[in-house]
Amino acid sequence: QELKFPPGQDSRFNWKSYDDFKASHSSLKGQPLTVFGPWRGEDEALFTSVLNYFIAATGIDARYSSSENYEQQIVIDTQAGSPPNIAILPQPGLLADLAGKGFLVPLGDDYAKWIKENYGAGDSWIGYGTYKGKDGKEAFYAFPYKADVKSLVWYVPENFEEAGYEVPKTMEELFKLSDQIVEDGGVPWCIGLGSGGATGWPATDWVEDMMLRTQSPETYDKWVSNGIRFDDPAVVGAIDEFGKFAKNAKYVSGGIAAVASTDFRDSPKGLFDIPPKCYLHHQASFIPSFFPEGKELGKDADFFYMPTYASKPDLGKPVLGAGTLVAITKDSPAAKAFIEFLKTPIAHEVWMAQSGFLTPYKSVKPEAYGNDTLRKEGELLTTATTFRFDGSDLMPGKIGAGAFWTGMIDYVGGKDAKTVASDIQKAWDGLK
Amino acid sequence: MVSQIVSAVGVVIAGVFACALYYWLSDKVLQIIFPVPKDNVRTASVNLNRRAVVRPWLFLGPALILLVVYLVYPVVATLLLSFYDRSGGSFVGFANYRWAFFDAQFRQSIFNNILWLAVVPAACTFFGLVIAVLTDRIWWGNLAKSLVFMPMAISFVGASVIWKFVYEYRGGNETQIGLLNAIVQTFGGTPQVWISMPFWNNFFLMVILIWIQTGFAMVILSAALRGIPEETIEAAVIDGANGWQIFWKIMVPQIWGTIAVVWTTITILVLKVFDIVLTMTNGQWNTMVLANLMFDWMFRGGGDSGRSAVIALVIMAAVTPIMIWNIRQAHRETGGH
Amino acid sequence: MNAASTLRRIGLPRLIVHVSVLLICIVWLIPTLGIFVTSFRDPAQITSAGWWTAFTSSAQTTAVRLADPSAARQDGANHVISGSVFEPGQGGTVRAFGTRIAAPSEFTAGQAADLGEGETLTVNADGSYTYTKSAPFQGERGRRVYLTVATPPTFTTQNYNTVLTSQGIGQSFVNSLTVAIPSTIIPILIAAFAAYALSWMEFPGRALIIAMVVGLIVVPLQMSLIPLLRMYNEIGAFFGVPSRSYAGIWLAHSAFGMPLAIYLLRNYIAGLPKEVIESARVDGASDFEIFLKIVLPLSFPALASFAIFQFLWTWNDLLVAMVFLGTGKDQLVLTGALNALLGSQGGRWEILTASAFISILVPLIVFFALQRYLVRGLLAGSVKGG
Amino acid sequence: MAGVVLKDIRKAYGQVKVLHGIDLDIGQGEFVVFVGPSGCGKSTLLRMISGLESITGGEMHIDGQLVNDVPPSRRGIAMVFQSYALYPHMTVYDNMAFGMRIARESRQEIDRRVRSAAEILQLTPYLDRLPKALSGGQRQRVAIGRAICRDPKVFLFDEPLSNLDAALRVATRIEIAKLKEQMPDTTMIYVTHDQVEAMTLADRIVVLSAGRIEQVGAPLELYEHPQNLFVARFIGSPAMNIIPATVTETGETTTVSLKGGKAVRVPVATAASQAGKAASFGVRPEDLFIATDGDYLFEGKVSIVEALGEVTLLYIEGLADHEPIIAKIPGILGVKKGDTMRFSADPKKLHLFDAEGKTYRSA
Amino acid sequence: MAGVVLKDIRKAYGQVKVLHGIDLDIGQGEFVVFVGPSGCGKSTLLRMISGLESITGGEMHIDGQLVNDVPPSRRGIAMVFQSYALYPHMTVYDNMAFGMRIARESRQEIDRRVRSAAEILQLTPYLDRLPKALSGGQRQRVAIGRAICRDPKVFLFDEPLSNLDAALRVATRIEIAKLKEQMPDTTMIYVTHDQVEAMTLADRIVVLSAGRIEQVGAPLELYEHPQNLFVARFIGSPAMNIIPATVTETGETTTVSLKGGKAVRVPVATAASQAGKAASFGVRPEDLFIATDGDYLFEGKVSIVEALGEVTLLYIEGLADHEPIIAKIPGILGVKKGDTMRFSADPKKLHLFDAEGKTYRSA
Ligand SMILES: Nc1ncnc2c1ncn2[C@@H]1O[C@H](COP(=O)(O)OP(=O)(O)OP(=O)(O)O)[C@@H](O)[C@H]1O
Ligand SMILES: Nc1ncnc2c1ncn2[C@@H]1O[C@H](COP(=O)(O)OP(=O)(O)OP(=O)(O)O)[C@@H](O)[C@H]1O
Ligand SMILES: [Mg+2]
Ligand SMILES: [Mg+2]
Repeated sequence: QELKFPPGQDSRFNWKSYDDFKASHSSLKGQPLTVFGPWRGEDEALFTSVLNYFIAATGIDARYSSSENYEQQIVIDTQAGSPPNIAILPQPGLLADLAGKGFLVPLGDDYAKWIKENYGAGDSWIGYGTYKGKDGKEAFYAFPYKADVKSLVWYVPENFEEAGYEVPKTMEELFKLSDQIVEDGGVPWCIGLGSGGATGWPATDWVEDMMLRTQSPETYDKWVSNGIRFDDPAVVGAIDEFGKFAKNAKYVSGGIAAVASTDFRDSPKGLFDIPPKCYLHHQASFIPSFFPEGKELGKDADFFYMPTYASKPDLGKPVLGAGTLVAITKDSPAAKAFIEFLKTPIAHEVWMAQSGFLTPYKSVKPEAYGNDTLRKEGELLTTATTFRFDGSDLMPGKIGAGAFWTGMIDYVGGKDAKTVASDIQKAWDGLK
Repeated sequence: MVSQIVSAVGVVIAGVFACALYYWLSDKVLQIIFPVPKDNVRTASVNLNRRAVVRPWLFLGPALILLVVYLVYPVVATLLLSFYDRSGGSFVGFANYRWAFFDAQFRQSIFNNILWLAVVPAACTFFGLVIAVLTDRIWWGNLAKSLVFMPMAISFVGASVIWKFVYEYRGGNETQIGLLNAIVQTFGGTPQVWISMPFWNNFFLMVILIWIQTGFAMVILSAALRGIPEETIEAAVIDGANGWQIFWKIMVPQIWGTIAVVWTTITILVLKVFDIVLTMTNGQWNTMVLANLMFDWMFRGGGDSGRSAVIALVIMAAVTPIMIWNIRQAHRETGGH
Repeated sequence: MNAASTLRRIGLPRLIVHVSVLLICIVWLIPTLGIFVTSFRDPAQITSAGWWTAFTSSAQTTAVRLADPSAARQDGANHVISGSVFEPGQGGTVRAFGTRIAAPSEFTAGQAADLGEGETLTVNADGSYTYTKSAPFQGERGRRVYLTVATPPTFTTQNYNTVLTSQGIGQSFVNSLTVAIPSTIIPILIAAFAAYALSWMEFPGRALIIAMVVGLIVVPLQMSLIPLLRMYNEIGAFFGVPSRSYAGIWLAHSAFGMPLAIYLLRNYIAGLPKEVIESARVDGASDFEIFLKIVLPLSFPALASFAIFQFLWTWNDLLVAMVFLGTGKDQLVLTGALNALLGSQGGRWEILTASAFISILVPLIVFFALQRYLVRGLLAGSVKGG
Repeated sequence: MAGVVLKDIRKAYGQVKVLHGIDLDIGQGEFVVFVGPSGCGKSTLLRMISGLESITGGEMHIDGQLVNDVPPSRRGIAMVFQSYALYPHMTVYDNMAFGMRIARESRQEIDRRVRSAAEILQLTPYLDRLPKALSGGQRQRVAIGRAICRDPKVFLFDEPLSNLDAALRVATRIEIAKLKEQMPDTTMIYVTHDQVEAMTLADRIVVLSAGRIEQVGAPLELYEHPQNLFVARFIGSPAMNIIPATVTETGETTTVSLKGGKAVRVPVATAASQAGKAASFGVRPEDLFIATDGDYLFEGKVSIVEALGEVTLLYIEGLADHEPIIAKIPGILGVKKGDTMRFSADPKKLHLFDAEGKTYRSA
Repeated sequence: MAGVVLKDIRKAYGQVKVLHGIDLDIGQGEFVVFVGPSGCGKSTLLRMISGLESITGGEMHIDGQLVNDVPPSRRGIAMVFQSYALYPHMTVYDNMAFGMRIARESRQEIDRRVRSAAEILQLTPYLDRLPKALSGGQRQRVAIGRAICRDPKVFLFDEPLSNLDAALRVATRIEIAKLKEQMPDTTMIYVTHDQVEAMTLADRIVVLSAGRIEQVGAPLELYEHPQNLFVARFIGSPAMNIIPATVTETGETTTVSLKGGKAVRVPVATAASQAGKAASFGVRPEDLFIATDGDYLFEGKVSIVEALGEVTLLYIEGLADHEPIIAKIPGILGVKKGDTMRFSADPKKLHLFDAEGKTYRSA
């Protein structure tokens, strides 16, 4: 296997961790390991470049596979009794379900401890990897690897520069900026909720971000676990907060009708149009791969942290994020070794150095990030005081990947927040 | 690469050959078990009758085994699952059925499915028949057929992209990249968000399935049309019937059986269709159909095997009338034989 | 004498027929044409202008930077920066230009734009520009200007290149064929035998089996996946063989296509002239021989049409292949390989459209190859009487 | 003993009863011809013998064996279908060779038999054609060829010559006769509408009517001594002239008075009880001759003259109720429509039937 | 003038030439019968007249109008197909009514015509059946009924009676004759293999052979004066006996020496140039009689005796090369196989053909 960065040569990497890992895992040569994950296309190539280091270090015969319907695939495979060794999934909710059905192998408290010590906002991350097993006991099942930051607003610096706009520091300023743009004859926001079979999910990120900016993290946690009802005024308020942007015809490119139907992948392209269709775009850290070709991050496009209300200083600087979690679906020494491998900084740095990878792992060298934007995003993660995982991914699949989406579409389509929220709550009740 | 191809060819030939071998061998075995002596007519005819009793089962055997293992067994498993909870662990009686009865989305799906069943099979069969008949009469008919057939060959993912570029909506005064809106715009109308137009969006989705399945109807009906004895058409020509009359009074009645078959097939396909809804709307904006709902409950977020089983059973129950009708049909046919 | 030429002479103006078929074809073709054109377009253009505009030259608005102030020359009292807005080797026709992003086509090409503060800018149609200022230029970066450039229609085969040269596509192509061919032939063979038995043989329970077959067409595939895969795994574990194999997927595809195959074939086979079958019976042929020598050749149109469909389904299938064959590189079918190109978030229309056309090719070839078996008059001359 | 014995054979299609109990004993090597009006059940009976049609009631024996449940392929039969039933996807050659190939005959043998059959039936130029490129007669010949290529115990022919021209028909008929001679042990059952075929080929003719046997007998026996009116009218073409009559004198010979009024003496014995009863008087057209001396049978006006060359048919109006009396006179005559003529007949050739249509036993 | 005029009509199926230039002029109201060996192109010609078959070459006029490109429905024809071509999904009634329904006749009219046709064809009990539940003859009758229900300018019949029994055949033939009489302006074209049909129905008979017209003429003309050997042998059943001969004396009457050796004088004039040339001598079976006085035409051994009742056929071996000479003697004879017999014939009924098969113009 070809290794992307020759070991020991580049000082941006923790080569020592690689060598140490190699030294301690030489006994597993030739053992098979199947890894199943969500990454396809370029992402797959990136992950494979990481996996190659694992293979080179251990001699394990690791094979990665993915599927368009990975969600469906993993359900079938686990239930039918032919799971891969390692399942990497972006949905804690799904993992919790699998754990509940007894398809996951607990990693053990040592790993949890390790996470707590080494990850930024480690406690949060442990929470997202801890589920009730078949026996009803909670245990740590899923190792977080690769994160996304969601509380980002993307913009084109040159456009700001030309129009003389400043990056807003508070939510109040953000509203002011939006109004300013409207006044200048422009449209501030591009919002697109379309995503084929998953249409509606980008709105959930908005609502979650607004939740964290209007309510305490604890309320957020209760919301996610239905500790408070979905139609609690707190939640309804957050939805309406989102509505202030999405349901303001002057604020959104193409009008409100376009919000639900525009594909989220096409939506950011409006930033780069001439004249610009919009100046701002709220989306997670992965979105640059949908920017038009040749846009240089940091120069042609940049992001700022989705600001908080100056009026609510006690909420701090919450970061909404997501990530993929690695679980063992079929135990073997090789599988354990793979989890062990994820503890080495090198497993993170190799991907970091390329693109699209963030990690809350504090021991990695920030220099390894492929560009400044990534590094800035990474810093958000490692320095976050409050980190919250994407709520919709934590909710039961039927809600977080169903009723919530549908509700948001209905909301943008004209229903009021209260109705939508109680519909979602009704669906949630139906699950119990 | 070459070795891959060679081994693939080998595997393919071996697989097909093994299957053919079964029939050949089983017939041979039958002949050995029940010999037909040339001189003894009594044993010969007794054995022949025995062969005649056994042979249908030899012919049907592989088909029945496949059907039972791959379809009947899962159906039974589904039936059992429908009485269990989401992970199939504990028995819950009729709770899942009760849930379905009161679930608004379920009712919505039934309603939409009825719409689909009313429109799609009829439209596909109609277009398929018209195209099959018309293309038979022109020299470039084969080309035309291929064009109509093409959507069948496109994968569902491909089809969904195709239709994205038809239904796409761009807000405000942006240039439309969706064909439909572009047309509406050129004629001075206001572009619409077709996909989220309540009630009517169902029909926009149906158009896609019609577009795809008409090729199916066309091919099957075209084959049937070609089985019509020429003389009957000639006789009708002599009788002074025009093309229209020949079509309705001579051709259609003679392929009535096939039309029914196509109709049945597409009806059943409609009951099963979920890809279109999944990729275009995922059932949002009130476009949910049963199959999609089932898929949803089966896989989303780990799935709920009990409820998805109930929905699957409802889908299956919906074909019962068609089944009964087909049994009748089969009886009628054999009566004529 | 065939019905086509018979009908040809019975009036109903042929023109109407031609026109209506043409119309139908156009309606059916347009969506496909859409992605066909799209698959040759530049990814950036796909979402910015409708595919039907691809044939006309389009006006694109771009932003460029003029040469930086260090390139300025002194010309009398004025400082002048000149050059071309196009990179060397690039070309186009400038229609209009502007200096504010809010008004990117304020000035027409060739016009001297007065930018105030003693600045004027002229951009000519060929891309050359002169930027003059009464005072020296300041700053480090060149000025940003916006151009409306007319570009002739461009098409690219890059999308196809990307797809065709991607890793493992050849292997997955072979895999797909290995899956699809037996998965087409086996069920047809099995179903034809069954259909013959259900139409021309007497045995108890015949109507019941026919009903069952009809009923089973509706069984949703998804229902079967988990129980079946579990069974495969158990069998595989018991015999110590891999549970995911070609044989397994052939059988799965065969079984899933079986009810429809039996149903369609039975409908056709039952309609064959009774006398011909009887004649063979009198000639001493056993049912096996009748099937092989009489029914099979006479059923070619039905067999061919079902073959086309079964091939399509297996060729375009992803789900069954993923479950029963696996997702590993060496088992990946073409649909899977193409899908993998899309990336985790999907949405690469150019790849989608190009791969849709690549994967449509084989089924179309199959269609064309089998279409000639959808012949008419196969039964002509066999029996007398209506 | 490849004889065919039918015992009270019955057939019903659902409610429609087609055969009402057929009893027939066909000896090995016999050539039996079934005749009867269209739709009387000839084809059905043939198909039941072949085993293609199930037997609703009764017993059938072939070769001394009960065959009610024996499949067609085992009955040792070959059959020519009324509707050809050719294999549309096979050439003429293959159509004929099919049965032999199934029986695994050697290539040479197949080729020899096919070619000789093709020769006989003048099909040699068409051996490579598909049935759809043949004329009706050619198709029918292929169907015959297919049967004669095989070597069955029982031959079944269902109107095998109906689409052939006269010359070919005669030739084929003679070939069938020869075939029969070459295979003295083969039983042949033949359905036809052609009198000449029936008369020339048959050892015995079976006359069927509406699913019942009317009479069985040697051809001439049927012609000369029909047992009833139906057979009398059915055998012979044009049909026997029937004139309503009343028995006036009984005894050794019988005198009847014809409807027209004339009394005729017929050499048939009748019982005295018959006196005064209604009867039917019959005379065949070809038995009539133009009366030259004073004594004549009847007189009438010619309404139609049909000159066939060899013979002339005269239709005489005015005697029987609705039908004209037909006379068949050899040669070409100078008779014109409207002429009044007198006809006479040999008394031996006169027929007399009672009120039920049964023949009076002739003396 | 609903006449049908064919000018050099040609037909080829791909490479196979089926008709080689047919010239024929059929007058309005004429009844023309096509006869000819199986496969000679009769059906093809009929189908071309109907417009079902495209015309490869030549011109066709119906009613004075060039119809080469006129669709069948515009030609004003009705046709009975050799293969019935019934609509399998319609009852007998609907089959017959279809054409009239298309023509929007009134319900009563349709019912009247269908019922009367059914009556004529004895189909009344079957009106509600589907074709598949009919016997061969019944199907054929439905096909005829379908045609006679309509009211066309030209009737085309393709062997319409081939599957009917003799009685029904005669009856239907007479019905067709009546039909013809009722519609004197309707042209009828009729294909048959039945001599009697041809002779009785036709105004003119067209004899076809291998895609060419051999002779056109009134029935008796063909019978008495065949223009060539082919027609001579084709018309009349059994066929005319042909004996190879050599011309020995020419002049007012001609003397030929038959192959057997005997010299015969035939009242036909020949040119002197013919002396010594090969010729064919012909005599019809029915023109032969058993020679009672010393003068006889030939003598031979009887090889087959076929008693048909009405007549007896004697096959005499030994004169013509491979074929026996056939004599058709009225009545039932006491002749046995193996008897040697002498035959004679009226000199007027003798035929003589030259080496090419053309007839010598009779005196
Ligand atoms: N499609 C065809 N291709 C080639 N030859 C054909 C085709 N159809 C008919 N023929 C040939 O054309 C000739 C004339 O056929 P046609 O049906 O006209 O004969 P016919 O005189 O009606 O004979 P029959 O009395 O047997 O019905 C035959 O030799 C036949 O084999
Ligand atoms: N499937 C059927 N259902 C009902 N009646 C039928 C069926 N098949 C035949 N018949 C009737 O049975 C009778 C006998 O038919 P069959 O075919 O034996 O007649 P046939 O004597 O061969 O007549 P033909 O000389 O016209 O061929 C006919 O009256 C016919 O209508
Ligand atoms: Mg019959
Ligand atoms: Mg013909």
